[in-house]
Amino acid sequence: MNPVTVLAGAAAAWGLAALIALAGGVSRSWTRMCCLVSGLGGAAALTGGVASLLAGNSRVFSAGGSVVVGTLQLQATSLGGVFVALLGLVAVATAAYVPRYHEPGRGTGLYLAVYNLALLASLAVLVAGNVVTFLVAWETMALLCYLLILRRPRRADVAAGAFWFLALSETGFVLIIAAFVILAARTHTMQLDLIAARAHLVGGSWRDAAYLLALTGFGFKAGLVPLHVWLPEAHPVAPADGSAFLSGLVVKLGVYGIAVFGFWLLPGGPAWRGVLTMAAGAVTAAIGILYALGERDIKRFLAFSTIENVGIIVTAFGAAMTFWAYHQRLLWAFLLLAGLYHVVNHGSYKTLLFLEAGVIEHATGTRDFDRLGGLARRMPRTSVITFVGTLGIAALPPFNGFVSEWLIFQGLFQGFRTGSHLIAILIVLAAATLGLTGGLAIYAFVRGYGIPFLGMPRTRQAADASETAQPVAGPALLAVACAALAVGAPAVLAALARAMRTVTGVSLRPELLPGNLTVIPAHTKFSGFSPTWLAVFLLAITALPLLIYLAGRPRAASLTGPVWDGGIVAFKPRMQYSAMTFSAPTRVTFDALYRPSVSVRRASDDPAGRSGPVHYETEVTPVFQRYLYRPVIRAFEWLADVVRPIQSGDVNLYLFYVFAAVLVAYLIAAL
Amino acid sequence: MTAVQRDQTGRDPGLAGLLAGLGQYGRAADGPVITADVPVTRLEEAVRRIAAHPGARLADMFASATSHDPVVLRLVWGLDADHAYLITESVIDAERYPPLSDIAPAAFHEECEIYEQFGIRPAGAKPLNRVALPPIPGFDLPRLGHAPAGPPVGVHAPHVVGGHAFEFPFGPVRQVGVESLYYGLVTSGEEVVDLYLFTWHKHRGMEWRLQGRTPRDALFHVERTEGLGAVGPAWAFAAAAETALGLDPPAQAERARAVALELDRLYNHAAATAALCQSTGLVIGQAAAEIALERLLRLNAAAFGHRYLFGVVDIGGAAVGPDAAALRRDLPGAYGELRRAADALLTTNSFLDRLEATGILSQEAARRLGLVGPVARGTGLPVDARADHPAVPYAALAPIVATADGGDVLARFRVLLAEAAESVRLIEEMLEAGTGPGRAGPPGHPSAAPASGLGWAESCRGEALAWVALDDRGRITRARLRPASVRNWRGFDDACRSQNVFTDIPIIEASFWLTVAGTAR
Amino acid sequence: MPLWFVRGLRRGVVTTRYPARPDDSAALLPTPPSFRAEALTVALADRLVAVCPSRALTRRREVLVYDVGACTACGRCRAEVPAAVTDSGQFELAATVRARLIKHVPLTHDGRHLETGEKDSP
Amino acid sequence: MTAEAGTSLGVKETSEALREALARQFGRSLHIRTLDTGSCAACEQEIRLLAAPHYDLHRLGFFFTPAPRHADLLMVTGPMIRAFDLAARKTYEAMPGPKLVVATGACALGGVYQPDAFTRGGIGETLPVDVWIPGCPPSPLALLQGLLVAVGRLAEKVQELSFTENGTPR
Repeated sequence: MNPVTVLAGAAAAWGLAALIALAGGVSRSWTRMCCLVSGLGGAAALTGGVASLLAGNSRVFSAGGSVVVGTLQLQATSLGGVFVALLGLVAVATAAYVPRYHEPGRGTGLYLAVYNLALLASLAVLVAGNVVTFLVAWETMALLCYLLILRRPRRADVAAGAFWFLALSETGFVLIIAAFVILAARTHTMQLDLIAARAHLVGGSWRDAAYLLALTGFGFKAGLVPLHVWLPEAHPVAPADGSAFLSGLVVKLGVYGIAVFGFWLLPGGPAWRGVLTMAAGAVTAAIGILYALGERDIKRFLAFSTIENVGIIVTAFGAAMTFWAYHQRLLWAFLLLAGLYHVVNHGSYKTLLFLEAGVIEHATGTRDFDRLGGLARRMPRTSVITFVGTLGIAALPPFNGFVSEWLIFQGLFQGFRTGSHLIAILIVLAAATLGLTGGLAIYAFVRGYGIPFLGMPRTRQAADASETAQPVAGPALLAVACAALAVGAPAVLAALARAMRTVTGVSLRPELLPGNLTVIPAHTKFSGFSPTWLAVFLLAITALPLLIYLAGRPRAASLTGPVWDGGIVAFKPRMQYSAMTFSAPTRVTFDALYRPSVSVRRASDDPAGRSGPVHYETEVTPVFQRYLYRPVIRAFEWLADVVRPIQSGDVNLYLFYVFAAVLVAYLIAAL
Repeated sequence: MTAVQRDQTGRDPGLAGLLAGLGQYGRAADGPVITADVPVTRLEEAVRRIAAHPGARLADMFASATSHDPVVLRLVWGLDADHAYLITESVIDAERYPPLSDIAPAAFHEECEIYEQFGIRPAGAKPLNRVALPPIPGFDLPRLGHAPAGPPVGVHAPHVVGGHAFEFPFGPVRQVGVESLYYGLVTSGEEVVDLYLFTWHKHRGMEWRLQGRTPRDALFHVERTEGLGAVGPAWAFAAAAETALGLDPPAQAERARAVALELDRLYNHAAATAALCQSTGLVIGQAAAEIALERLLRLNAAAFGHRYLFGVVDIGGAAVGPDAAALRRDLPGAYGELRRAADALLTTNSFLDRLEATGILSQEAARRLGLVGPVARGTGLPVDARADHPAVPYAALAPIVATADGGDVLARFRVLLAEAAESVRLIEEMLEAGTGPGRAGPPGHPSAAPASGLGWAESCRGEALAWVALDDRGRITRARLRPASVRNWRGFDDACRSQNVFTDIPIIEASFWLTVAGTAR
Repeated sequence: MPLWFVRGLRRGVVTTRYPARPDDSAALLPTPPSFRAEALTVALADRLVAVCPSRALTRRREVLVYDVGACTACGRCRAEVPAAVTDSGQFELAATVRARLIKHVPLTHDGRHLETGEKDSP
Repeated sequence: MTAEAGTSLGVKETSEALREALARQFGRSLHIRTLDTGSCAACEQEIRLLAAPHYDLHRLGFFFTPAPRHADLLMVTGPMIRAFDLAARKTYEAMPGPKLVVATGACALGGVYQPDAFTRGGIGETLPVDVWIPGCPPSPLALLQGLLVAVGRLAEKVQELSFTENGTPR
């Protein structure tokens, strides 16, 4: 089966789905139809992606084109295949989710059309065979995502969030173009595989320049700190499936870009390049999770957690590059593989969590942790599915997050193999940062699951929440995927190992999977475990006490009483931990980063000491917006004021500008 | 640790002017208690004048009413600089009266009580606190006057907590061996943002209970209002009744009471020390303090026949005289035990570090809320009824008022220790002067006409006040009990809120050493 | 801490040996009264009942019903009629049945002890 | 007193059961939770002193526990204020059986307060009392004796006493 044809089928399905949506997105049945087709496209993409990552890079073939943009060239690569598969998974889950989530209507029709085209554009990015195709597809994808975020353009915060996305995305785009131009100019070709083949023609400094430009440019999309600010702004205002798509896939396209430059076009490079990338990743991971802990809006919280996970992935990539510099090809390939595995895992559970966030918002009308509570009783299905996703993202066995993070850690712990003490220390330092991140992530997701789902409802809406007529199939599918990616880890790793052979030329399989379902981090005699058997074991040890309890439950002398409450009349919702009080310890510990501002209003400040209402607020200072972006924005505004005079509005003047421009162009050409 | 020597004479010439400003007043200005009738129309202005008077503090405020007569509102002012109490009486025949707590914040708690008991409330829309009435639907209690018309409006319960904080419910059933008390502890996860107390689980309607009894019968219950430190309130009550009945206790009996009062102070300060050690987790220090405490209690039993000195005070004198021999024999040993424990504590840094800068209470707050006793003296405020309003035995002894600066737990602890030393000196001096049981005339004799009286004593927690009104048959028509606990609890939440965390609160509570029973009554 | 350790050693053991051996501090405790029946007439009994602040004493015909549980050992009855009331010196008063704390003191009217049922409310 | 007669019958069983439970499970160790239903704080002080060096109830295998969940014995002081009924019942119900209730002090035994709108004047009708300890306040020694009686390690003494100088013991 040729993956290319399958992918072509997927592309066609999405195009068709877009047309259907435009034609009749107004009615429910047409919406269903659109989602069905889009889901089929997703399934096709999934199979095609897997196929291509197994089959290796296909040949480059031209699919028409024009004199303006040059020929449109496509190539299904193993590296892209991983992302294409993820794209398919996300598309299927979303397709199953959308019909119950969106009310049919004109807005919905347009939205779904845009969404399907965005899927198409993302696919194009992943199978782009030459620079122009890549750039065109990339820009299309960005603009369509901008429209996705603008689902409800009337609201001010929506406009703002969408603008943040667009502004940063375009800035990144310019840098990406620059990076590609350098490579194309040095290798005299636009074709990606040829660039990769002729990479040696590019001088060292140009390589570094190109890589740094690419890292920054794609970093904007991937959300590397401090280029991450669009995520927490754009995710909350987009519809649930929109933000799921952003976090589940679009962000990963940024990661894809980094991988393309770091491992395909410009493999290897000096150690500092890897160390720099690794450092950027580690910082991103730590800061991301710390900010997540300061959030009380579910979607902003999840957005920051996405930043954290991208940080983890990029750390793995950076470490891989470092190992390359020290001729540790095995670990190089191994860490790339681990990073890609984490890409897929994060794509699955983050999509799940965003979709469920949408369910919660629909059921309760709020995304504020401190207005929820006690949903586990009222929304059992949602709570179970979300719990699976939470275990996954908190990297707890037996779910997938654990496997990939374990692999990444095992790779980093082998920093000593570089032979350089400094580098070894730096790598282990990164590992330590990820360790801190992992701990905080568990803390953050205990909070992220416990506050909304456990305890007592804090508001009327939370008390009246119900999950009837709420979507369930999509998230459930992803929950299954989370389990499968963990239990089936050996199979997944085998597949990825083949992809690695294509990308890196290193064959990992024997070192990675010595048989009987055991995974070994690239070097024997270091460590090893079996995700499958771990899952089985965990199920067993949880089942065993349960069986014992059920078998030998004492009949007599057991007394179930109410919770001991100190004899108060009744517990009140205000008497439980809230999201912000739960994370107060981190606020205190890391206040250098948060710079929290506290405001207290209490009746008991009255001189007579009458007791009464208390209101206590802590606000986290948005450091990057305030100290990094605000000055930049100011500068641009100033610049705009400066150049305004040339905009007189006089047609003749504009004609003169055109003339002058042409003249200058000729002069340059003449020289 | 500073010591202030107060002179007993020297009356502020401004007092006459002040009183003249209050309109016609009953008794001569040179008596220890001055009563002035202030019409409600001039009440606000009068309160302003008195509050501005140097050394004046609002010591108590209460109302009384029979079923048909209008409510009479009484404000008791301690004119400490003039060594006198001033009682202003105003007849309130409306539902409302001027909001006095805006001028004298110390009146707030009493405004709430009066609202619950008599249904009259200060003008203005400011909400009141729930004091004695349980917030249980359909649960009503008999009142001293008439209950407020309709459900209590604007009474703060339950609490409302907003933003990034939550309420930590603690109690009413708390640790082992402590009284029932509900803490509404509002916290942001670490520090104490706000704190409010419910004490209605312990409201036994004491003042209601005393109505219609003879003073002597009532004394039995007064002693059991606050079992830890029973002597002070009992003496205050007895003194009030004696004033009403026109009795003049014999000097030796007065001294016997004073000895009991100082013993009472000693064992309570020892108990507070033990509680401080417990709250700081210094078990060995707690044991040392408890050895001292137990020896002091046994000394009480040896001297007066009761470990907690119940039944010592009697209307018109003292029912029991101290066993002077036992006191002379055992007091030095028992006190030495406490002294040694204290010295060791004062050199234990792990202990002092927890006390320092914990539960800081500003002198301004202490004055504003009308706090008394060691708590006020710990902020450097030298209020002590023994010095400011000396009763017979103390006038001769000129007790030293121990104060300390800082207002934190350590300051209060130092005050306790200094007072314990002073108490020992006072006991010895009074034993020299001679003590014994004795009673002025058969008590509770029907006086010709209804009469009333004010009594006070410096209990171990500070100034305890009592006011008694008797009918012509010598039975109580209205008895007002104001143990020191009633005033000092209102400083507790202030102390807790000053940048403290959860674990400081037991320490602060131990250093205040108050009883819930006393404030709930 | 060593300071405390030394203090502790110097202090020695203060713990009572009760219940293995009697504790002499018990002698100091106030104890409920004990009544001298032959000195106690109905009239005297009524004075005692009147003076008891905790209603531990009631008279049913010719028996003084004494509820030890309600008694606070305040000593007012002893002060009222020293001739007929003394200290019992008993402090081990715990009972597993409330009724066992209710005692009946025959009053000297005629020598006959009136048998009243155990069911008496103080 | 019929109610108390009734409970006192129940008492026997629970105390027997508890004694067996104690003997079987934790030897002679017993955990105590206190409950203040409106006392004047003197009883509380005496109870605290039980753990002080002079009395040291730990040597007898008694321990205080703040959690009623871990408690086998409830020492109740005070006249049972009606507003406190709920808390008292909750505390009792929070204790695992078999459990003992010890009424401590004259208030709890109905001495100081009469039944009225504020208090029930004794805890007898709210909680099933197993042991009654008189005294105002009962001294630590009296409390020790009461606790030992409660677990059947000391014989009850008061039923032999008549408090009558020349009266025959009844």
